[in-house]
Parts: sequence; C-alpha cells; structure tokens
Amino acid sequence: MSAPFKPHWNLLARLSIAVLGGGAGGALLALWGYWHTPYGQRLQEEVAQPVLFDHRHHVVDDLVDCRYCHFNVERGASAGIPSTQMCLNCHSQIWNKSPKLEPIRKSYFTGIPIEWVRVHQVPDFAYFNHSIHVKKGVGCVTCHGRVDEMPAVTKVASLQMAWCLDCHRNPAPQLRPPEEITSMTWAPPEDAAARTALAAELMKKYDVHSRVSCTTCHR
Amino acid sequence: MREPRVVLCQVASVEKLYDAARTLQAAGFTALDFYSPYPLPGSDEVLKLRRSPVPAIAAVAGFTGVALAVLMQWWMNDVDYALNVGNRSAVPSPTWVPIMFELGVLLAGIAIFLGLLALFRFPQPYDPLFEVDAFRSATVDALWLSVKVEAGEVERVSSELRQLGASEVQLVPEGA
Amino acid sequence: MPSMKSLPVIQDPATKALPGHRPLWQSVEEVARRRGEFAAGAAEAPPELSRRSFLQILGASAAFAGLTACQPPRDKIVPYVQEPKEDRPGKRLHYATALSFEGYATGLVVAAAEGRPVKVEGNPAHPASLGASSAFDQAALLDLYDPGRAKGLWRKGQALGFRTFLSEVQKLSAAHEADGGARLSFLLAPDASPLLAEFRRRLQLRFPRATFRFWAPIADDHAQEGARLAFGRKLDLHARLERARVILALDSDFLATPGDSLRLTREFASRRQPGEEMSRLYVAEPAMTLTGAVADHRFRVGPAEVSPFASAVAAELGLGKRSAPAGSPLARAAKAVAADLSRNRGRSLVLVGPRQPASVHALAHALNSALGNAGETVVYTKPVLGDAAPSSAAITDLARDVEAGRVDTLVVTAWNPVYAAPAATDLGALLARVPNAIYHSLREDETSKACSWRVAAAHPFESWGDARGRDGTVSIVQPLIAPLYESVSTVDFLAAFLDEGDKGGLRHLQETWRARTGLDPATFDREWQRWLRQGIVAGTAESPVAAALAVPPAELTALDPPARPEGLEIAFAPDYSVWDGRFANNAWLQELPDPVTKVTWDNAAYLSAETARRLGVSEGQVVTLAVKGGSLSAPVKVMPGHADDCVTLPLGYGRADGGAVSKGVGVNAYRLRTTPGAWRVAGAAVTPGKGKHRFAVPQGHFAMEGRPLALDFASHEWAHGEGGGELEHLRGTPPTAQVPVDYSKPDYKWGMAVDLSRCTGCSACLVACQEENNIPVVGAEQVAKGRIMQWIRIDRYYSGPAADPQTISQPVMCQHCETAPCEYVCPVNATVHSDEGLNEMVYNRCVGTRYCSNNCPYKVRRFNFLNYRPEVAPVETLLMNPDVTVRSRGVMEKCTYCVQRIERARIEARVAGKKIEGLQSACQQACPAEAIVFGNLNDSGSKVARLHDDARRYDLLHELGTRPRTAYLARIRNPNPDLA
Amino acid sequence: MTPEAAAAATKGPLAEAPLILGHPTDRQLNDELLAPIFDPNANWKKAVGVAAAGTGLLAVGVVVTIARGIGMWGNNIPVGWGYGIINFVWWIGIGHAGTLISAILLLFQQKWRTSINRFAEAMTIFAVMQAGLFPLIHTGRPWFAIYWLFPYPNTMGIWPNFKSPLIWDVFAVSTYFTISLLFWFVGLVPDLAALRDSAKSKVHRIAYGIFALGWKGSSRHWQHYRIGYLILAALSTPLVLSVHSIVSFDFAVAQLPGWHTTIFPPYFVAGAVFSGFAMVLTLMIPARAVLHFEKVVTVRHLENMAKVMLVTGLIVSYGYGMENFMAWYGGSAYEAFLFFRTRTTGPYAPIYWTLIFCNVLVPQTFWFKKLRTNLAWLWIASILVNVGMWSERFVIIVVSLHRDFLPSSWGIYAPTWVDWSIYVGTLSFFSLLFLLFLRFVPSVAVAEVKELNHELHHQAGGHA
Repeated sequence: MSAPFKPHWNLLARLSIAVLGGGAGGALLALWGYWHTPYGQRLQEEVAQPVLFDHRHHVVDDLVDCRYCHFNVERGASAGIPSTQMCLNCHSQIWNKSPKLEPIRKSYFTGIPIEWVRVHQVPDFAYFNHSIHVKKGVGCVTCHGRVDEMPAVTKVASLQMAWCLDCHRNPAPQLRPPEEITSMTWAPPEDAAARTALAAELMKKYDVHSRVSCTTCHR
Repeated sequence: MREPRVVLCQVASVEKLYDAARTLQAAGFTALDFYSPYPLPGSDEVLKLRRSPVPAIAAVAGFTGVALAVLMQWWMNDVDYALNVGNRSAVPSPTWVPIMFELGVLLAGIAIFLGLLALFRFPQPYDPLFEVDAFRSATVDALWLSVKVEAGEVERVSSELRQLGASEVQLVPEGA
Repeated sequence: MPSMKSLPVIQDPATKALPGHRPLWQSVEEVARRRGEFAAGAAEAPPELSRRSFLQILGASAAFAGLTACQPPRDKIVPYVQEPKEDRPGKRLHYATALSFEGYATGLVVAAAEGRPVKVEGNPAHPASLGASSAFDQAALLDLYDPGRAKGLWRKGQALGFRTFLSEVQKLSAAHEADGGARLSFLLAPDASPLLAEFRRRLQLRFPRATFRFWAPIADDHAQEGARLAFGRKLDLHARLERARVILALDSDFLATPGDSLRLTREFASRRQPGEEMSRLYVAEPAMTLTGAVADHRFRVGPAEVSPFASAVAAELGLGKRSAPAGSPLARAAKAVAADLSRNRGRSLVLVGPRQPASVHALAHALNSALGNAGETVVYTKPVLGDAAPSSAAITDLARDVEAGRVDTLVVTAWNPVYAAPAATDLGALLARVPNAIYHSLREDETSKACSWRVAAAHPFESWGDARGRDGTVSIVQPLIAPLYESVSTVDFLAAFLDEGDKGGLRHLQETWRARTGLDPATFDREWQRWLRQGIVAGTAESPVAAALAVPPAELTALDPPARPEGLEIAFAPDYSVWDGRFANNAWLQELPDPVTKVTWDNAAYLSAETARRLGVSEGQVVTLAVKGGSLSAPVKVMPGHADDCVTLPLGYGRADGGAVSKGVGVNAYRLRTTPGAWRVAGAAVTPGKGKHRFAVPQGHFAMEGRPLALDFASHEWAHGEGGGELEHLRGTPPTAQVPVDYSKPDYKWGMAVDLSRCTGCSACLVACQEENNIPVVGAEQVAKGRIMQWIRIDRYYSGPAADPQTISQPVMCQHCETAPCEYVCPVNATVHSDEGLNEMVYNRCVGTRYCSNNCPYKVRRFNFLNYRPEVAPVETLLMNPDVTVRSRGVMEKCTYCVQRIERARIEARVAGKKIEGLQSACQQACPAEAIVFGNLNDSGSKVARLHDDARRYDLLHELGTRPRTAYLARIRNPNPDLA
Repeated sequence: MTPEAAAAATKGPLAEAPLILGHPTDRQLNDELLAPIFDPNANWKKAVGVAAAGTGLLAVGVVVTIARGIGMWGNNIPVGWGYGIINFVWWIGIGHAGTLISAILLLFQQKWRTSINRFAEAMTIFAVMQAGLFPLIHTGRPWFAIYWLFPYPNTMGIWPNFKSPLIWDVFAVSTYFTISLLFWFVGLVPDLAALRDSAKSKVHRIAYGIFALGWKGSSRHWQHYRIGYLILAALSTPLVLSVHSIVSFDFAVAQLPGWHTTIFPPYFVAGAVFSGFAMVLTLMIPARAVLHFEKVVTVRHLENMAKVMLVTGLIVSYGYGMENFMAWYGGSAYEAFLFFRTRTTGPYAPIYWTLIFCNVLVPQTFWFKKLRTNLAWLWIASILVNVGMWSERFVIIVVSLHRDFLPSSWGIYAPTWVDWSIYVGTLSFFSLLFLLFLRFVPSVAVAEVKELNHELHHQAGGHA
C-alpha cells in the first residue's frame, strides 16, 4: 500500500484546476463588467445638492424653459449654471420667505456662491460643447433624460466615449426640430418612413455631418 | 464481484512483452496495456490502438485561430472604427499576416495541451496501479504489462503470465 | 489697493477679481486650482482629485483587480453670484493694452478666459506691432503669474498696508517740501508715458530742487549724442525699410531694437521676395546677430574696426579722405558697398548700432543725407522719450550724491541698479546708507536687498497707465485682472508723492487726458471707449521733422574715432533671452534657444575659432577675463562668424538674487562693465582656467551634410531658373504604394507654408506656441539630455568657411504628413489622421512607446519623459490655456496646427452658420516677418494655397514620400555681384 | 586521459564520438541525472543568494522607473529607444536556441539533441520572461499599456492599431512564451513521474506526483503523447522563425536608415540562434561539470553547437555584408551616411567594431576542431558572441536613431544607473530562475536519454 496519493485526490486536483482557471477569468470579467454596470457608470445616483431644487416643479408646474436658467446652452461650451441672482429673479417675489430658499438668500447677501455638486462630468481631456449640439438639433432630453421627472438630477447616460460615438457616427436618429430642442416629451414620428424622412430633412437643414476625428473632442 | 480485476506483471524485454500480449490477446484478453519509461516502438500495433485524434484537434484549433485573426483585424480597424492611419488603409492588408499566424499557433498549441489532458483524464494523481510498490520501476527502467480479467480468471491468467516469463505478477488492489 | 470702482463696463473681468469682493475673487481662485491638469473649457470648480492621479488610479484599478470600487469624488460647480454682463463661461474676451519696453510701447491684444489673461497677441492697429508680437511681449504673461513676484509693501522689513504706505509717503514728502526737495532724488525707468510726464512736471513744481534721473542698463545715448553732433539737437531716427533697396548696418542689430523690431522685421521681410525690388543688406559686426544672420553680405569686423570701415565707405562716396589701405578685403568691400549705395540714392540706408561711438552715428547721418535718404528711407522726429531718455551717467551722478550724503530719500523705479551698476561704485552699500531708499519693482532682486523700502510693483497687465510707441503713438494701458498680489502700479506709486496715491490710476488717466484733449465729457467718454477698443490714440504719432545737417559732412567724417585699442577687446551685448537681465526669472525666455547660438539657460564668452586657438582655449573651457577694475570667469563658446581679437559677452546673467529661476544661470558680465553704460572695454587679459562647462544646446549639429534641407539661392541663379529646376524634384506627389486619400471633399484642408526668405529666426513663434499650447519648461539639465519640449524648433545651419559662414534658419514643427510615418507604428491608435488631414495626437490615448518619434524623420515629436509639472502654485495654473489639454508624464506631444483654435473657430462659425474665416495659428499670429502662413488649402484663394503653388515651394525630405502639409519656400539671397 | 579522449582515441578520427559514454543501464542514467535534485550541490545556496541580490537591482530599477518615469533612463529625442529595447531584443534572441534545439532538431531527428534540449528550453522560457518585462516598463504609462495593447471590447469603443509592429510583438511574444512553456511542460511530465517514482522521501513523491499529473507510462498514453509532442514541435519551429522576424519588423517596418532593411528577418533569426547557442554553451559548460553530466552531455554535443554557431555566425556576417552592400548599391545618401560614416567613425564606432570582432571574427575559429573541442575557448567564445550580439542591437537601435535625417536634431545617448541596474537585474533574475531549475527540475530529458540509450544499444546489439 504505497501510493503517494489517496483516490479522492483525483477529484481534488481537477477541482483546484477549475477553481484557479475560473477564478482568474472571473476576476478579469468582473473588472471589465464593472464599467458596464450602472454603478460603474454612476447612473441613477441621487446626488444631494446644497439647495433642495426640484426640476419637476420648475419644468412641469411652472413651465420654465431650460434655457431660462441654463442661459449659456446655445452660446457656449457649458450650459451655464444659474447664478444666485437668477434664482432671486423670481424668488425675490415668490416664496421669498421659504426656509428652503435660505441658502440662496444667504449666498446673495454674503456673496459666497452656492457650491452645486456635479452630476454630469466628462473627463477634462474631452471637450464637450453644448452650443454646437443644441444648434445642430440634439435635444436636452437626449443626453440628460426626463429631467422633468427627476426630484434630484441623476445621470441617465453613461457619457462614455463609446456612447458618444454611437451618435457621432449616426446623428440622424437623434435630431429633432429646432422648436423641440428643450421639449421633454417630443418623440419622432411612430411611422418608420416618416421618421427617416424627418431625420433626412433635419440632417440637411442643420447641415450635420458625422464627426469622429479624435480632435473633434480631444485637443 | 462484478468489477473486473487488473493483473499486473513486469516483463524483462520488449520482445517478451509483445509475446505475452499476443498470447493473452489470442486467449481473448484484449484489455491490455503496457507501461514503460519511454515510448515502445510498435506498441500501437500490438495493442491495436486507433489513430490518435490529436492532429485533428490541432488542425481545427489552428485554423479557427487564423480565421479569428482575420475577422478581428478587419472588423476592428476597418469596420467598427475605421481610422485613417497614415493613409494606409488597404483591405485585405499584408499587415494582418503576423497576427494570423501567431493566433493560429497559439490556439493550436493550447488545444493540443488541453486535448492531451482530456485524453489522459489528467490530472489523475491517484491510480490503483500505484498501490503496487514495485510498479514504481515502470517510469524508471522496467517494462510492465497489465490485463483486465474477470475476478474468476485471475489465477489462470497469473499463472499463464508466469509461464511467459513475467516476474512480479500481482493483482492490483481495487480502486478504493 | 487702488480703487477701481469707476471702471468702465469693458473692464468687468478685472472688477470680477476685486479684492475684498470675495465671491468672485474666490471663483477666480477656484478656476486657478483646476487648471493644473487636463483643463476643460467651462468655468466650474476644480476636481478635488487631480486629473493625473485620477487617471493613474483608473489605470491601476484596471491593472490590478480589486481597486474596482474606487469612485472619484464628485466635482463642485461654483456659479457666479451675479454674472458679469459680457463674460460667459468659455468665452474669450480680448482687451487692447500696451507693454512698454525700454520706454517704448508695443500695442497688444490680450485674450482673457474666465477673467484671466491667457494669451498675448500683437495689436494690428498699433504701428509698433502691426499685429505681431515679440518673444518678450509673449513672455510677459509668465511674469504676470510668476509666484516669485514681489508681494506687499515693506519698510525696514515691516509690512505696511497700502493706506499706511500712503500716509508714510505723505509725511515723507511733507518733510521734503520744506527745502524744496533738495535731499530728495528720483532714479526712474525711461518711459514716454504722458501721464508720468505730467506727474514729473507736478513733482518738479512741488520739489523744485529734487533731482530726476533716468537710467537703464542698456541705453543708446551714443545715438542721441550722434544726432546732436550731426543736427545740433537730439532726434530719433526712424528707418523706413520698405523703401530701402540697399541697407548698410554698422554693428546694428536693428531687427532686435527695442520698440521697433517688429515693424522693422515686417518691413525688411516684405522686400525679400526675389525680383527687381528685392533689398540687399550689408552688415558689419563683431558677433553674429539676428540681423547679421540674414545679411546678404556680412563683414566680420571687431567693434573697433566698424568706424574705419564706415569712414572707408564714406571716403569712397567722396566724404572725407580717410580710407582703409587699398587692396585689403575690407577696402574692396567698402568700395562695392559705396558703389551700391550711390547707385541707390534715396533708396539706400545706413544704420548704426548703439555700440558704436557718437562719431560713427554722426557719420551715418552725414552719409544718409549725402545719399538723399533723409525723408525717404529714414525720417527724424523729436525724441519720443524726451527728457525721460536714459543716460548712463545717471548712476555715477547718483552715486556721487549719495556718497556726499546729499540724499535722504531716493525713489527708484529704474530696473535693478545695484545689479547692473559697475561693481566699483558698490551701489548696494551706498543705497543702504540712504535713510529712505524706496524701491518699486516687480520682483525682489539685488536692489531690494539694499533698499530700506520695498514696494511691490503691479504688473502692467494689472494696472492703468498710458504709453507711447517709438513713433510716438499713444496707447492706454488697461488692466486685465486685479493685482494678484498686494502691489502698487507705477502711476499710483508716483502719485503717492503728490499725495494722490489713493485716487486710482483710472481717474488720474482720465483727468489728465480730458485736460490734454480739452474735450467735453460726453465726447471724451466716447473717445475714451474708442481708445480702449483700438488700443491707440489716433494721430498722436510724432510728425517727422526736416533734419538738416548742422555742420558740413566733412567735419563729421573728420571726427576722430577712438584709437584702435590694444589687446583683446570685450563687447557687451543685450541678450536675446533675458535682455539686460530683467527677464532672467522668466523660464520661457531662459529656455528659449538663443536665435543665433541655440544656447539655452546660459551666456558665455563668445569668440572666434581663430582667437580661441590663439588663446589656447577650447569650447566650454572656463577662462578668467580680466580688465582694469574687474574680472570674471566665464565659459568659452566658439561662435562661427565672430570677429577675431574680441570677445562678446551677453549681459543679464549670473544673478545673485534674481529669483529662483535665474539662480546660478550664466555669468554676470556687468562685473566687467567698469564704466556705466559702456558697450566695449579694451585691453582684456584672458587666463585659461581648469573647469569645463557643459552648455545646454538643443541643436547638436549645424552642418547640412549636403542634404537638401534649408535651401537658399542667390538672386541671380534664381533669376536664371537654376534653383527652380532643383526644386522640381522636391515637390509634387511622390509615387507611394498607398492610394492617396482625397482631401478635396471636406470644407477644409489645413496646411502651412514657411517662407525662409522672410524668417529671421527671431523665435517669437516659439514662445507664442509655448504660451498657446501649455508647453512645459524642463530646465537646463533636461535640455542638455535632449528633452526640450518646445513644439517649434528653429534649425540653424551654417555653410561656407567655418570662420565666416553663411547661415540660414528654418522653423520646423510637425509637418502633418498625409502619409505620416508616425501613425502606422503607434500600437494604440493614439496618433491618426483627421478627415481634414491633420496629424492628430491624442494625449489621453497615448501610452508612450515613443515609436512614433523614432519613425518621425523630422523629429518634431516631444515626450514627457518626467512629470515636467511638479505641483504648481495655484497662480501658475491661472496661466494655462483652458482649450488645451495639459499633458501628463509619459505622453507624447507635438505641434497640432493649433487644432484647439480650429475647433473653436469651427464651432463658432457653425453656430453662426458661417464658414471659418481669419483663423491663424499661434506662431503665424506672432510672427513679425509673416514667414509662417497657415490656412485652408481647399480655398484656392487663400494665402497658404497660393504659397503652396509658389515657384520657391519645396517639401522637406520630399523623397521619403511623407507628403507633408507644411511647405517651405526656399530662401533667396541677394548678393552683390561685385563681391562674388 | 579523459574518457572522451579515450573514446576518440580508440576509434578513427573520422568516426563520430558517442552520444552516451559507456554502457549505463536505465537505472544508472536515471539516478545520475536525477542526482542533483536528491542531493544538491553544497554551493547551490550561495549561488542563489548572489542571484537573488542581483534580482533586487531589477526591482529597484523597475520601481524607480514606474514611480518617476522613463526620464530616469537615458532615452531622449532623437534616441527614443535605448537599453530597454536593446535588452528586449537581446533576451528574445537568446530565447530562440531552446525552441530551435528541441523543436527543429527533433523534427530532423538529431539524436544529440536529447541531452541538451530540456536545458535549452528552460533557458528559452527564462529568457523570454526577461524579454517580456521590457516592452511593458519601457512605455511612458505602463498602467495603461498593460491592457490597452490588447483588443478587448472597451467603453471607449476604440481598438489597437494592428498595423503597428508593436502589436504584432504583443501577440508574437505572448504566443511564443505560452507555446514554449507548454512544450517544456509536456516534455517534463514523464520525467516528473520518474522523479515521483524514484524519490525516497514522501515530500518529493507528493510534490512531483502533483506535477506528474498521474503519468504512469501507459502505452495508450504514449501514443497520444508522441504525436502531440511532435505537433507542438512542428508548430514551434515556424513560431521561432516568426517571432524574431516580427521583432525585426519593429525596425524593418520603420523608415529610419539602418532600420528599413529587407534582410532583417532572416538575419535577426540567424542572429537569435547564434546568440541562443552561445548562451546555452555559456551555461552548459560549467553546469555539466558541476552536475557531472559528462556522460550524456559529451564534447560532441558541445562541438555540434559550435558548428551551428559557425553556420549562424556566417549567416549573420552575410547579413552585415548585405546591409552595407545595399547601403552603397541602393544609393540613398542617408543610408550611405549611416553605414559608412556614422557607424564606422561616429561616436559609437567602438561598439560597432566590437560587434564585428565578436560576431564575425570569433566564430571563424570554429573551423578548427582543436578550438571547437577546447572547452575553455568554447566558453570564452560563447561569452564574446553574446557581447557581440548585444552590441549589434545597440548599433541597430541607438546608432541608427542618434543621427537620422535632419542633422539639426542629432543627439547623443548615455545610459543611466537605472538602465544598468535593470540590465544587470535581468541577468541575475535569469540566473536565479536557472539555479532553481537546476535544483528542482530534471535538467536533462531523462526519458528521452533512456530511449536513446535503448536505441543505441539495440543498434550496438549489446544489452543493458
């Protein structure tokens, strides 16, 4: 009776090989998968802001157009975060006593700006410009989602390069008529033919071309 | 005892080994195997083994690798994101060749290795044969022969083998 | 601090930064913090985690599994409390202002992003700029953000608030009023500012017995004196090179003259096209200069032989009889030059440099009038600096007064007298004796050490003022940002002695100008706005005066030039990088390769190979130069084309307390300048020393090895089409395996053309590029290792005899090859081609294999071998151009044709539904010679397209089949057949 | 009188010396060849200590490089590649002998291969491990390079550039390493089993038992094993040729004078084999003495290797000749300048002449049997050849780069202490691995030697 091993070693050996191989592969796969999960992309994270600002209320109830507060969206790279002054344009009249607006009044009188927390961020080496997108018929909702249904603004698109490329390669389906840019509810025609027709028309109208050269975004 | 038992014996030389095998086969015992420290010329014929599937495995894997390489390079650089790289945009491109070759070899090689493991049922550190202490010489310098027999015939076969000049004739204990 | 409450609307970016007005100041600070890393366009607050470390963690987390759960903290967004009216996040605002240099202003247009100046450009409306800018102008931005700037107001090491300072000065002035300021003395920087002149007038009224002296280390009082000799009064000379066909420059580096270099370069370049009207330049000078390098004939003469040469020319023209021994090469040259000059009466010009004695200047005036050039190629005006012209004597006079204890209060705005004054006077010790030595300076320097009061000066970009160009044109200097540190503008500083220091520069300015113009308030305000917008006050240029010789030419030619000195002569020269030393703490300029010698971070004792051989010294050997009253050990550098028996020493190095950057760089040539303002010192003894010095020179080899790289042709060969034939083989589409991509479809096909006939090698483009593209400075050691980062390289090649070679300089930046060799070797697709034919470099994709650089035949790629931006002060991050990614360690970079400008222009044009127009690359915009032209090759009407079809066009390394988008135009020389 | 000499004396000078001396039984062979594992040499520990210390240098160098940047090396513009790539190519080259010996000689049925192939394969694997280190650490941002170089679907939606020879390298080197490792391990299995079965101590039996995977020498296994092993060999043979061809593409595909050379692939491969055999000799000559393998690793083995070196050396020399001929015949001024001025008289001329001496002249001595069979000279020559091959890579990489098209951008390259410590570090790491190999793994293919023994004696008609 001199075998160096006992019979159950056979099972043991095969198991351990399976575990080692599977483990390594699994780890890599998990690592890769992470960036494709909502967590990795930081989607649907409700971010606490210094002021309890509710887009639903302002957009739906008060019918304030996006461009009223995001004044720069048609002219500049960044859409523009409203200044304290802008809040008070209305709130000096209405709700001017509301405790919810205390931070606003504080900021105005001390002159210390409100520090909002960033939700949509592209890396600094990616040069995104709002004005050109808006001018070429890309609606707010396309990237920012139904802000009018968000108590607190959350990210709905990954903002990863591959995601950008989808549209940059084939802009047509994402375009909408100029008057619908800020609309939260506009949808392209149901009927496929009409949809493509409109897309083609808009492509012409806006003179949109697909731009996928690196320097379009990286400089 | 339905389980067939294995009789194991050491044989002095290759010629003797093959004689013993042939006699046993003549007697209807075909479940034979030899054990030697290095491959024995002709053993395949004596044992009447079928052709090995290993070459087929290698071929399939190899050509898969080549095809994969072509598709990968073409799709990634000329379809999915067709960048203008120094105005060198020929399809098919000679630049595909190195990776076609490498990927083919890589897959073939890995397939052969895994194929062998599968064919051998490896890893298999334990084997009832190892219970026979003298059998350790099988990988060092001795030639061994094993034959599967019905429990009833162990004795007959053993004596047969001794007559054929085999030494160390023993019954392999049942796999615990 | 000066109050700025009354700023006009246009000034809001500055008001934004009002100190004590926290929020916006803070928001500037916020912007500041975020610029250190990959900087984005918008004006939100910084990521807490620096971009680089973020990327590294990202990479690491992918590399080593397990870190996957790392989520970068979220940024903050800090909006304004109140938007300024005209500023919007990401918008560029341009302000016209002016920068004075040696008293003369150059009009500038400065671009501000989020309220911080980020780019300096020339002001096309300004006669001294014509849209171009010099390396010094460009580098002013780095001075503005220099963390080593002087901060605060100090008396005897104790800090004074601005108010306290004012009241103290008030007391002081009151005390001096008693004796009419007899014991009060001013040592001022030369400045043509009308406002300051007005102040001086009022100060003289208040302190009739006070002394006002003007001083600068480098003054051209010889020229003034020469004019006095010739015309009986001091006059400014203005060359009109666009009219000159034959130019004789006697030891005159007119292409690098303060206040005038840009205009002169532009005019000179405009006449370097082949053809009848092409100008011819003769230069006689000791050391090779920018001007000498572009000369058609350069005569290698020591500083003392210039005068005999001049008289020889004069003699040939029948003025005076003194002439060099006939038959000597110089005599032959003089003969030919004279002949050429006389052939071009009224179209020729004789210029003399400040290094030459007054007699030579006088002689030149005589020649010009004799040749009928006065009023044609040269006009005279009354001196723009007027009484504010610097005089070299000032320093000795002052020293004498102080010595005699006649000065209680000394007010210094002149730049760093202690450093630049002759060692013998030991001004440092003297100033220490003055009870109240008040030094107003941008930086803490040698002089600050000696003075009891140290007052930090506000940078011109931070203060109100006015200034005049060399032709007299007035510009209003307006601030672009509130002072970054506690400091006082020159205006407020001098006003303090009129007890008006708190009135604010703007009010002083407006009151003075309202008074001068006598306009009614309404009109004045309109005018004022126009001045600010245009950057000039129209019609303020000095009008030419008819200058008749006060004495017969003969007398002038008879003036004795100083006798030929014995022994070795040392000639001092302002330095192309640090001038007289005032830019010594500016890293951009320190690392700017000297346009002639290519040396960075250094000066040296330059001499000819022959002289070196005779002295038995070798390149880099440290020698001791001794003259009467001073000695200095300096490393030797052999300069091709340098005259024999003399040494050239650039000034401005070897700073003891010049700031962190300048420390230990070069040797202090002022130690040998024993008489103030002296340009030459004779009888120098040279003793070879032991030490060996290693110069940081980015260019290693100066011969073309017979390769067709920087091409030039003599005008007559060119006329006979000999050159043209040769160029045929160097242009057009070479046969290559690849099917060429068709770039005619997209709207734009970017290309560049570089005209070697125009390029003088002045290197303004390098600094402009560095500023525009956030290019790091690496320091002498790294430069010596071959790791300089500038995207443009100005190659200098010598040909002909080593002792007296011809030179040519060739700017080389990325050629944007259509079949780029760098691209196909990159394993990660980090450098590829855009649909408009740009060779794109994607920093954030680069992993740094450096294969692209190896395969680049032009070697124009630059690699971040180390982290060349170790933690930067927040204020330095303000400098960054937000449109350009700041590259991290391990990343390749190179010229992008200013793609950020292209994309900005594209977006603005497309938003407005127009086509891109008037787009310039940074180098093109700065170039005074208009040698670099960038634009759209698909627009056949564009200048660049025309140049690509020019007969002189050729491609660098054409035979490699790289199809570069940058074309070169061969240089044409215009030699005198008689001297062939 | 040594046994070799005796053997040679008894037969005529033309008769081949035997591959196995004496008539050992399988058991004797087994015990002698496995002896180093069961009773190791007393000095082994000391040697390991030294090698480990040297490996520390490697660690230091790598850490400094990654922490501070490539700037810690001597690289610059124009010389973008320096020691990093020189060593990469050098090590890869050395790696080639192993696969060549074991695969190609196997296909050609060269019996003398058996006693040295294991040794050579191990050397291959360890050399490739050193080589593989460099492409990664020489990049500016290894933390990205380590995964961006592979084509995996990523959130950026972009892919590697398959036109770049560096990507070919990634595939070639990783394939080469994997295949060599498999080939080596497959060959090892029977010997591990032999170890398991001839070991005295339980520990050894278990340890080797695990790696033997349960091998019992069954003829049913030998059938698949033989064909599998043969095909692996058949695959490795072109692989070897491809790998160094691809490495040579790193240069040949570029357009730099001195790089853009069509003869590179064949002459890189020959050079690789050349240096590989040199390294085998450098290691084998002392090892065989220390481990007492004279019986199976006879002078004839060494001599054969010398012959191979002579041949490959001649091919390499031919390569040099062709390079120069083409530089002259091709009529490119840039090429001519590099070959006839920069290389021969430039600042790095001494290195160029070293390479000519070591790679062209030294191997010529192998024409003479006296020198071929003189172990001392063989050993020195092998070291000289390795020096020569290193210089060749230096000349190709640094000398071509430091003076290319535009004289204005010519530069000079000088390695730093980090360069040196990494280079010395890899040498030590290589030795360390080798020492471990000699101690714990049968360094001669025991099973194959037994098989050979078996064959020989059947031919000889004798019987063990």
